[in-house]
Amino acid sequence: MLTVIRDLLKYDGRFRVAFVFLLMIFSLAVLSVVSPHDPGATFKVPADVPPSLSRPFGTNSRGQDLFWWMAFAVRNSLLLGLVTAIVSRVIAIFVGLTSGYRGGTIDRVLMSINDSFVVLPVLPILILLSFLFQGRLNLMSLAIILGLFGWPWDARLIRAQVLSLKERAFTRTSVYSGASPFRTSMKEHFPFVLPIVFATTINNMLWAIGFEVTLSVLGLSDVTIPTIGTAIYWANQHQALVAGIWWWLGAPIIVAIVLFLGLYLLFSSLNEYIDPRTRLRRIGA
Amino acid sequence: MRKFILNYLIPRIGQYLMVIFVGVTLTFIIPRLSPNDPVETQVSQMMMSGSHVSPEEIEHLREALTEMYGLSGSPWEQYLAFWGRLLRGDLGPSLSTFPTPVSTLLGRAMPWTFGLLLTAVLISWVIGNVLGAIASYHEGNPAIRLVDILSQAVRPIPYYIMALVLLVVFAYYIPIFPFSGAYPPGMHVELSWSFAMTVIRHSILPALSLILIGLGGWFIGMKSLTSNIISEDYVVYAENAGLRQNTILYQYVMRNALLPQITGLALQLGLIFSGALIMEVVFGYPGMGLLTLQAVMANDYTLIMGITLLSIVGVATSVLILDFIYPLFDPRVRHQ
Amino acid sequence: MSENEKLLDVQNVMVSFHVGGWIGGGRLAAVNNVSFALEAAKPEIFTLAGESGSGKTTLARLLLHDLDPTTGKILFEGRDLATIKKRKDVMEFMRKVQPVFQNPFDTFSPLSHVEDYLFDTAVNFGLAPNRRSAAPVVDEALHQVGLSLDEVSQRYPHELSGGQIQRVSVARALIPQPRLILADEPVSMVDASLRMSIVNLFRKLRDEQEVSVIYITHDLATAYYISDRIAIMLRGSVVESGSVEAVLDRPRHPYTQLLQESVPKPAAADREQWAKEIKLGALEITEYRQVGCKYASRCPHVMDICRTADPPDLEVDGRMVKCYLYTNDAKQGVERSAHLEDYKTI
Amino acid sequence: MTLLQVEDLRAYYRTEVYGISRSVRAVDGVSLVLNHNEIYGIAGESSCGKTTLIKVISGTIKPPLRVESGSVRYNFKAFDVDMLNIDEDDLRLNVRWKEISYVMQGSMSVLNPVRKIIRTFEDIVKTHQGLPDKKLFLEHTRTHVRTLGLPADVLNLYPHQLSGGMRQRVAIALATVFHPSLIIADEPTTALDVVVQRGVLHMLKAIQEQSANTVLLVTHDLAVHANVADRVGIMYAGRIVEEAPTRIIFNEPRHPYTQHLIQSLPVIGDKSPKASLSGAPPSLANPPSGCRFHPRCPMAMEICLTETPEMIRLTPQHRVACHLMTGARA
Repeated sequence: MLTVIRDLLKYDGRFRVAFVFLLMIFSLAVLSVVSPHDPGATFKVPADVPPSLSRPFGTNSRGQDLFWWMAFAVRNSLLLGLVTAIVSRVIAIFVGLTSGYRGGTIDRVLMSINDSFVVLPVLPILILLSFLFQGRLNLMSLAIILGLFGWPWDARLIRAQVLSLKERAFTRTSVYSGASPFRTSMKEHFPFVLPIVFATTINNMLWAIGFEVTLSVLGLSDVTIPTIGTAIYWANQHQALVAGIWWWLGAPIIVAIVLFLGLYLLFSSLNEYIDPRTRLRRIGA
Repeated sequence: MRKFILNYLIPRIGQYLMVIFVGVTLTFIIPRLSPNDPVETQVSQMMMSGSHVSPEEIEHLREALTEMYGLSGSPWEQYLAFWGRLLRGDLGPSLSTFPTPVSTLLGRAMPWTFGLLLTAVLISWVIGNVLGAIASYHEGNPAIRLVDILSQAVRPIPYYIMALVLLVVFAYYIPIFPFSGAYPPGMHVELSWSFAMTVIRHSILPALSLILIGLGGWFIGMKSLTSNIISEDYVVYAENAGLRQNTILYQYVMRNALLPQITGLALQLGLIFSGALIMEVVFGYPGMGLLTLQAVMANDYTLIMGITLLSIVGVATSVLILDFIYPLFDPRVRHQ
Repeated sequence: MSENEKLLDVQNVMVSFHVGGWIGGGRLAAVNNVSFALEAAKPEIFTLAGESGSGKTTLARLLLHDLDPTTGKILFEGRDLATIKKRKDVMEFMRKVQPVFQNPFDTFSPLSHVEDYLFDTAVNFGLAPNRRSAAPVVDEALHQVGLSLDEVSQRYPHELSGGQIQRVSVARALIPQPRLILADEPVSMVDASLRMSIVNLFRKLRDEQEVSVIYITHDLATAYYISDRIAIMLRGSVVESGSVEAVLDRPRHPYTQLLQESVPKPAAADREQWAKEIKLGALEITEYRQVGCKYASRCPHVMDICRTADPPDLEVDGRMVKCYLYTNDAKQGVERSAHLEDYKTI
Repeated sequence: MTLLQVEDLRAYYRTEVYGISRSVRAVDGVSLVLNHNEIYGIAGESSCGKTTLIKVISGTIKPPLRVESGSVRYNFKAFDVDMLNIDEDDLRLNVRWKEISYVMQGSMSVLNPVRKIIRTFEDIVKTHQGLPDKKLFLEHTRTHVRTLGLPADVLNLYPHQLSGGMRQRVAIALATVFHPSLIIADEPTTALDVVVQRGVLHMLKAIQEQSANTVLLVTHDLAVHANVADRVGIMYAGRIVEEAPTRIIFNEPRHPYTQHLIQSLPVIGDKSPKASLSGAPPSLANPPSGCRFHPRCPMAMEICLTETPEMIRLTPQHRVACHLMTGARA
């Protein structure tokens, strides 16, 4: 693990950038534990103070120190992304492996549903859903709902991989070695599917965090929970830009860009590293 | 030809109907899972605003609303009735601008969204693909490297953040583009040169944000596709045959790499459409996105339902059209 | 019962696939009325030879119980393969029938060590209670193919040569002590200098381990070298079968004749026969669809009857031939025309 | 009359992945001469460097492949070319396809799947000759295809509509539109059935006889060489170890590797036991010292471990690189 990180740091520029960005983001998220302020509390510090050394992100019109507030926001957004990714990974792996390994009618039915979910415009449906729940949607429920919509792309990828693996001779070797279908799946197919699961986890987190921003900006999530989205929501509510408090909007935007770039670059760097072809070249094939 | 219809077209149409079925069914089920009764929400809202309402009137209103929301009868009857109204194109009256039908509001907003989307998708798809294909042939070129780095940087940014950044930079700090709307408030909608120019000027920022994100994605996708296709036998063969690099690039490499990109476009339309809605919200562009925001603000349940249903049908239809176009580019599908 | 004396008995097997659309498509017989048997008492190497699209791979899948025939029966040790459904029965079948695949570099996962599969086989088929105690079993199997556990231990497939992997593959197949090995083109992707080591291995297995081998190939030269009997397939049917010397030294079916003559001989002396002009076949699918003899469109001796009905299986000169040329009618026809010629001269 | 002269050619692949650098010495000191009007066969097992040799000869050198030393010179009828120092445009416009054409391994995929066959002809003719008269071009192409025994209808089909054998014959037709001086055929029949292989090779041979040009036929299948080639060069681990007219290679092979290859070939009508070599072809990333065949050679001597054998000319036509020959001569 450590040598992998060392290798990537040494040879991949993208990974270096991702490493630094994510280190910043995670430090910020971890710092939320030692925050002197409760994120819900208002007017604990002077309002509308521009960024300075002691208050790197400044304070907002509600008298909150944006640095500490963003620490909570980052932690929550990451948590949401992770929960969504886990929920959708479970569905994607189940659908992908089943569809690919079983084939036939099961495959056709699952893929028809799958492709319908790929095509459906998720945003209007989520707006309708959040609208009906009217702010009762806490972070966990939102994460799970996003998870229920975030799997079809990845299920498709996993299925395609399993389909091609099923045709490879080593799958048959394993079968004639007397291995059970479950063991064949785990030993022969999973190592090839794992990179997809890993890479799509990061991609899915990006997607979920992005969606949370959108829904929050529309005021459709629980805006009392600090997230990157609700940070923008409150800034908009107070017309921060018009009032000249640009740092209120600037803080979440910068944090979001650093987070998104960091995750994306990590994704593309790992994707290449994990790719069986690169992997084979590395072990000297 | 008959085989093509049976093996290609009919399954696509089947999938199209499946998408609409899943979408409409979801839209039907979601409100019924909600802890909030839309009728009660509406009634309590009316009671809060209107002061003098008699209990009889409330009861009457409650019945009328139940009927209107299609909430009378068993779930199965409701479901069938839901489809029936949908097939007649009856989405009910908008609650916030009662009694304007939802379909009228949608009809007004749709051309804006459609125009913005079509332009942005076409531009980003075409430019992204051309640049991506060129990139694989000119890897060392500094301009291409710059595009590559920018694409990687822009690709992951969520639509909302992208739009906000562009808005802050180009309408607030360097005010070269208008802040909001598709034309200045009060200006008359007409078919004239100056009006068109105004609309274009207003559309540049929302379109630009859509284009930038899309372009990055198509560029990266095309680059990795072409880098694979470049080592295909038919490309190596064409190089050996001494064909001009442009012929190879366009007729051999790009022509083949475009096929998965067309499929990719079809699969991403839902996502892109969602992006366009967000753009409109940020830029106050009078399409379906802004309508959504207004509906959310005004608690207009029927309008949101209408928007959701139209989005589903619209995106599914566009995908179907792309599916129909695809065989024109791939002879293998044409004669299977 | 005579069936009990047979190791493998393939009886009038047919497999048809649906091709074309939902409506208006047709069925193609990938394997058409194929019968043959291997004796239990006498291990042998039996070759199924044919070009691509001859149905030999489909037949291989049938014999491995990967696929069930549309009609007909395959009996292994007297038991109909179609009745093998339970996991226990499938394991018992796989213990006795083992495959060797074509592409050595695809036989084992590129991400696994090759010996993993050998240990798995030993443990799964109950030759050792666990991995640790399986080492002698694995080593023994590897010794039979001229390798040792030390040589392949902790190796990825790409670290071994194609010939070595193919031998490991045979060793794996030998672990459960099978009675039949089904080798699908086992040497076509192995380098020439290593090819004979694999081919000789099959001979050794037959002679020393009493294992029967079904060798599936398009390469008639290696088939001649190792096998006892051969069946030549064309578009799903066996057109000629018998002892390899009879079939390949003196082919009777016009298709076998063409095939045998088209194999380039590795000697610079005699080029003439190979250089004779030939007629290439039409698209595969049209030959499959052809009524009657599938070779009719290319056959130099074609008669009207060849295009109307499947030729019968005839016993000619110590082998089976599926060809109208050897029916009595045809013989008479030839004689009659010869007779007429006689009249003319008079 | 020499067409091509390759001298002491060395071409290596150098790669670096996550800090692990490797160099593969795919072609390591190859010298050979091709004459006008002959079929020269190169035989060798997988990864003996024969494909790399063709890449250098045909001037398609792309990183990570690099030519380290040596020369590749052509004497075409009208002009001479130094392949390693030629201007890219000059190579593309004057040499490619006009003088050197290529029939690739993997005939299944050399044709652009989204274009009709005629369009590939059009691309090639347009690049090298221009297309002033489309009708004339169509007529010429139809005649060309028909003289090669193919139905002219194939021109209007897409590649996926053709069988493998047909595609390979189309590829040969494409390679011969300009009657080039050299046709390089890299494993042209490897994926084909024997009957189709026979037909395709007949066609290739007929073309060579008609236009009296040179064919460089590369295949691992010695039996093909026996029936088609005029001269054969045997490659092992990046080098040519023996070269002679076909009859001599098959009747009097001198290098132990060649001898083994020929003796171990199975023949219909012969069931006598045939031995196999021990060991496996060496990795070109880390080839054995001295004679690269020594670890597998049944006749290896001490000198073979340390010294690379020189190429010895036994007769003007027969060259061998083996220490046994030096001993025999001394």
